[in-house]
Amino acid sequence: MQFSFTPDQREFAAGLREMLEREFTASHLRAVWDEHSGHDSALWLRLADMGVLGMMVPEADGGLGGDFIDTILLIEELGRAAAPGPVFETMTVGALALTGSRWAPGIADGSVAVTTALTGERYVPHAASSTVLLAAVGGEVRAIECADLGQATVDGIDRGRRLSAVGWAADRAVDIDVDIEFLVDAGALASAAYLLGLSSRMLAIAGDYARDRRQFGQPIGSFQAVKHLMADALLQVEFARPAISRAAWSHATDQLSRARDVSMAKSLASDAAQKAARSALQVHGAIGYTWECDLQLYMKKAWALIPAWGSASFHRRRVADAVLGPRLNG
Amino acid sequence: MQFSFTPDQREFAAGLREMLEREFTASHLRAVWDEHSGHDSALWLRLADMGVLGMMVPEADGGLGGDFIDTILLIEELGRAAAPGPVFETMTVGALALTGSRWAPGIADGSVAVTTALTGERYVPHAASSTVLLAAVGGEVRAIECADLGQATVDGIDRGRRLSAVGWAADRAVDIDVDIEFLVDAGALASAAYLLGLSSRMLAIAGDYARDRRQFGQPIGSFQAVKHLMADALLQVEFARPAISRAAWSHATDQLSRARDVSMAKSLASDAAQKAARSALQVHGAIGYTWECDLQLYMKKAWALIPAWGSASFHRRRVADAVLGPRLNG
Amino acid sequence: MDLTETAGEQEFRAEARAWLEANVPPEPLPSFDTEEGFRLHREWEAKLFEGRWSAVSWPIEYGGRGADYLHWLIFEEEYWRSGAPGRVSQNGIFLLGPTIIEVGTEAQKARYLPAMASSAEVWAQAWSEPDAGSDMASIRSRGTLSEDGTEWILNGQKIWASRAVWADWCFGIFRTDPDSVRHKGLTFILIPLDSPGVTVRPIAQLDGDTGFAEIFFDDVRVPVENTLGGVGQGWGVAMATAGFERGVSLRSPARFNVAVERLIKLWVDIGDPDDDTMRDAVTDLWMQAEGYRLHTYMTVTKLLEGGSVGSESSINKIFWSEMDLRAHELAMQLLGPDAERMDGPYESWVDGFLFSLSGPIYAGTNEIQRNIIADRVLNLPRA
Amino acid sequence: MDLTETAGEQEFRAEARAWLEANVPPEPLPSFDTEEGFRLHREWEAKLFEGRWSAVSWPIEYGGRGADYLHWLIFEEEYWRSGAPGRVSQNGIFLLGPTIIEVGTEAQKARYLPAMASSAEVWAQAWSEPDAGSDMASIRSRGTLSEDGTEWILNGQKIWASRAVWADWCFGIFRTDPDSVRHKGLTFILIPLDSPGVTVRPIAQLDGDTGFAEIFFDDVRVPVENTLGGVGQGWGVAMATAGFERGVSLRSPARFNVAVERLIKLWVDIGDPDDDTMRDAVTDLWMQAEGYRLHTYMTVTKLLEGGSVGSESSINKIFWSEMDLRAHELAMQLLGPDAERMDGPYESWVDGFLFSLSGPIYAGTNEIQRNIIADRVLNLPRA
Repeated sequence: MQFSFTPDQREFAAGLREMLEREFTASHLRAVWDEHSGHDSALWLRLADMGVLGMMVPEADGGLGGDFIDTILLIEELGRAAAPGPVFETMTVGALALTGSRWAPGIADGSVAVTTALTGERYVPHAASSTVLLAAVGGEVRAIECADLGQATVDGIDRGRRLSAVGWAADRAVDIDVDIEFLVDAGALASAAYLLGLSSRMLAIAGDYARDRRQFGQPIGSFQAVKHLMADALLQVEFARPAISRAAWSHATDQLSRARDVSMAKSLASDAAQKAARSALQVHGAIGYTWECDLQLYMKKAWALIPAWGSASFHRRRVADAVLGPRLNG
Repeated sequence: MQFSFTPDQREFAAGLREMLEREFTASHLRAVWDEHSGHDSALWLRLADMGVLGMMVPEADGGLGGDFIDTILLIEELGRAAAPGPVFETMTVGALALTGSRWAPGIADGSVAVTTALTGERYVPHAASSTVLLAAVGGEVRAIECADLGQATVDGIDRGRRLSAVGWAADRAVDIDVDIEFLVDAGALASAAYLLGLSSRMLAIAGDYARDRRQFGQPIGSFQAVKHLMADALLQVEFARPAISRAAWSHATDQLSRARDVSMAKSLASDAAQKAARSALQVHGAIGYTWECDLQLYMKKAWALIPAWGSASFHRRRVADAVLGPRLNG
Repeated sequence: MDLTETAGEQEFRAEARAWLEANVPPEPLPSFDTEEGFRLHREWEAKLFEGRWSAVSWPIEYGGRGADYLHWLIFEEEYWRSGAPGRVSQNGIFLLGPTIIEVGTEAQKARYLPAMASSAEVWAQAWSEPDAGSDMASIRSRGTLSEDGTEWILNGQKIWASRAVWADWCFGIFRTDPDSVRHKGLTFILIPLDSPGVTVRPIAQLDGDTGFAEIFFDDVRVPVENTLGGVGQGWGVAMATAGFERGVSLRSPARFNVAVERLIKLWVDIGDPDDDTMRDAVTDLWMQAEGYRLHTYMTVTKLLEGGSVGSESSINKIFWSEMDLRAHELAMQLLGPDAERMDGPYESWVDGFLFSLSGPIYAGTNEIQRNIIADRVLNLPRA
Repeated sequence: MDLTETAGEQEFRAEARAWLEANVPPEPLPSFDTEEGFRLHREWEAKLFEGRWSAVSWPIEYGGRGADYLHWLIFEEEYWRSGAPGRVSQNGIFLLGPTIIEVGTEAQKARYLPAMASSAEVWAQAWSEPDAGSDMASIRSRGTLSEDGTEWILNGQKIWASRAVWADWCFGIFRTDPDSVRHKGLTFILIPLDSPGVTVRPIAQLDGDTGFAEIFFDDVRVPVENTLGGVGQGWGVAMATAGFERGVSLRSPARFNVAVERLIKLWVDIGDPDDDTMRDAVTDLWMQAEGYRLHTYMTVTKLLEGGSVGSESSINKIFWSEMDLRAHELAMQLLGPDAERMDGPYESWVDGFLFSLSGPIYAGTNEIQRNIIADRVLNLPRA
């Protein structure tokens, strides 16, 4: 029993964090919002060069051949930076679904971005800036080139995540032979890790503001109301973290408890992110309610991801079925 | 539309409050606990003399012939003092059920105490110190002289409320022709008002302690953590109050919304009392966890009454049925 | 205690309902935080005024109906049930107006109230400053008398001034005694936003619209007649206004009852009827909205019987703001992924959610309100 | 990362399980806050010691097994699953013991540890004073050196000393530099409770039992050899102890996992299976208990890999205490009116509820813990 990451895994994540802090600041993210592209090609290629995008792609296809345990800390860092585009989808769901396909090498070299429509969503995120769509059709997984999609784009609350209503001709869709629940669990787990990073970032922004902003002759962070609001939010974040690590292990080693562990992770991560966003905004007061304040860039991403890949209550029910047995009235 | 009490109603309640503050302090209550009687005969007769016990008894039977609106503020004051014995049960359920019976005059003059077993409780409170038991038998109401009861007394968490397992010979029970739901609503409403008084008292005790107790060189009540804890508890208490007044009007004037209004009152009062007890204890710290601390006298009464006359969730469901329509799976 | 409506009250309700049914725009207006929307809302206010419904609680001579709070509440219930537009006139009619009626001179009442009631002049509030948010007493904007003593010369900056982008006038407090500190030496002054030296910089809010603005004052001159209440009495006047804002008028219960009714409808339309957790949550919200309605009726009756609302208004402010936020969070939960879409059928819920997030912040953060409750209602020692 | 147990870990678990199955008393013992219960718990501790299970994480020479934290957690899981009695030895074995091992002299280790491991000597903690509760640094109890410098002469009062009513020894900090203030000039001293001048006054707690006591010191003389750590270093020694208390050892996850398993069983037995609200609430608690278990395993692995637990221990303290309270509040809800009865089939739930209320208070109130998290983990400015 050893519940920790290797020095290599931690160093890789630390390296990614440094790169993102240096090369993808809030103002870079704001630029992506301003172009309304929902994508940053330079960042995407940078992540490919670092091996981040191809972490779960087999070495034969030019990836690093890692597993979910090698990947989970990287996704948390991408969440901390609110990296735009279908980044965790491509790294996890895409890599797992498209192994051995003609697209796999492109995931590793950054030429292929994979987005998903596996949980019956009405609008597909990132479809306009992706290469391949993985869609659920009658319980089966299909891959469609995004170039072959009919798309109508609508405004989403998170400008780092464009939404499209899509359609395609059946003959353009390729069957992918992989268990859909396995893929959905991968997406739910990855979104949980991404939300964890977002939560930490929101609390960090609130902490900076609370140290800096003065009222009544002292920094507002010295008031117990602010201290305790943030401490309670941190508490939820810290107790979501090990659940996410464990779920990564369960998914990577295909444990029987995979569904339960992934749902626990997503449920705790969603609740923690909701709390972190709410608390960070309250700490900021009116300034947090402005477009200029960077907090919104991360808060809106969190609001978009909390209901994605199954809501907190959907996942809570899934845990309940595993722990308490199935619900009587289904 | 006039949502307020008359000067007479307010003055009567104020007079009762003064009397109780003078003649039934925490140490009087502690004496009742110490003798483990769950009853205070002197207080009972005092309340009869003041006309409190007979407020809802018709004048013809020696009462004041008032209604629930005249009574609700009095019950709140009795709750503030945690007056022992089946006091609100006798004043409301007893008076309403036994009007015109041979017991009615005794309610007004203090010679008859009425306790109840109308909601399927396993243990009957106050049976050992009461005159008459009102029990539900197959949806009908029966009255039994407590002298005719076989009783086995057990320890309750609130020593101001003794519990008994009871039994009686069928031929000793008298039919009472009154709608049982009408009586149960009366008991639920009265317990809500009593809980409201208890909540105010617990917050008052906590406030005194927070003003008096010093740590880090200042009164603990000057710390935001304590201020906000108590402010949030007060909030719940203040918003339960008008719901209770409204329910008293609905019950007194037999509105179609009676069940909904009473259930809303009990649900809000129970939640407010739970919160007030929890907050008051936390404000006290270790001292609140001791037998010597008077807080426990009121806290334990609240814990006993919160599940009585239907739990908060039972009543919430009743409101839901009225507001949202009945639940599909019953 | 009698919770049934009198014949007069029923009549008043019926009259209001009839007028609203005949006049409320069939389609919702664009947000009044947009130029077009502001114009259309001003037109709506003018129509309200024609029907003498814009300021029902004001004296008749100023365009009101001299309605008491109870009738005002009845009107509010009918207003929000009718789906009528939000009140772009709110800062004036509900905040400044009552204050002018209370402390203003006859000349001021005649000059400001009718134009306010008709929204010929729409008012912005200018309470906060960059360094005076929660700590409102640390006001720095200065007002100095001109040499001939006829004018105030205003300098400084206000922020979070709602409606200021398209409004005509604003009101705020200025430090007119340079040696004063905190609550002393402040004066309440009324300022035309087209005065030379006034610069309004819109601030984009969370939803991208510009609901509030910064106002810069650079040697702005206004006649001393624009002083509301006594010189140096500004804090007291402002507190009366802010107290009233938090107290009753800012958020009448009706809008929350209507919001919860919409939430119930949403739950019926798209919720899982078999999910008790959501059912209980929706029921709790109904009880909260209903409790807030009852609490307000009780407060209003108290006022009618000669009582006064004090710090209890802080209790209201916390209650409605957290209830409104909770209602919208539940709606977001019900909508699931559809809550991510900004336009489309659920746009009003997403907009409403973003707006509800400001509730615990504006008109004094809920943290400040909790302090007030603790200090003045619970009598806990000051920090 | 590998969450499967090694052969060695499985073996250790099997050995512990087998011994516990063979030795755990069939009937629960009376509360160790009663004289009879205390005696029986002491006997149980002696039996644990014979099996070398009383202090598994201690070095072998002092009666332990030199088990690392991971094995300690495994033992704790088996211990609580087996329904074994609560640990009357807790203040000694889990709080003082590790501190003696860390900072004690060889003589002190030899003198105190074996008797502690066998519960021949049971220890009480004596942290708080009437005016030093949350504000622990305002200790007033004094220790002065005897003229010949061989003894401490102790005067003052301690309070909330758990186990003190029937324990043999207590430990606490005393102000040995009369001119010192706050954290300075304090010394950590070990005192036999049968020393002349020691008076122990039991304090009845919420459930009527006497779980803690006041201890009065009136010219109590103990040899200077009873000083743990350096003179004047008492605060640091105490914080190491308290940190460890809050950190890992005070509340191992297993007891909460077991409590939640009991709650689930209660829900299955008497809950409405069709009530999603309760179902979701029970599930949330399962996730919290499981999350706490995982969090502890992660912390422990960190320690094994050379890391240290700092202020994060405050995060644990808040988490387990609120989880435990929530679990018991839910049980009270499930029991409904039956929760009013003190004795009877549900007695352990009612007792557990009362005890759970002390969780957010003892070992440093959760308000103090939140301050610590804000100051040391979030690096917010001190008040």
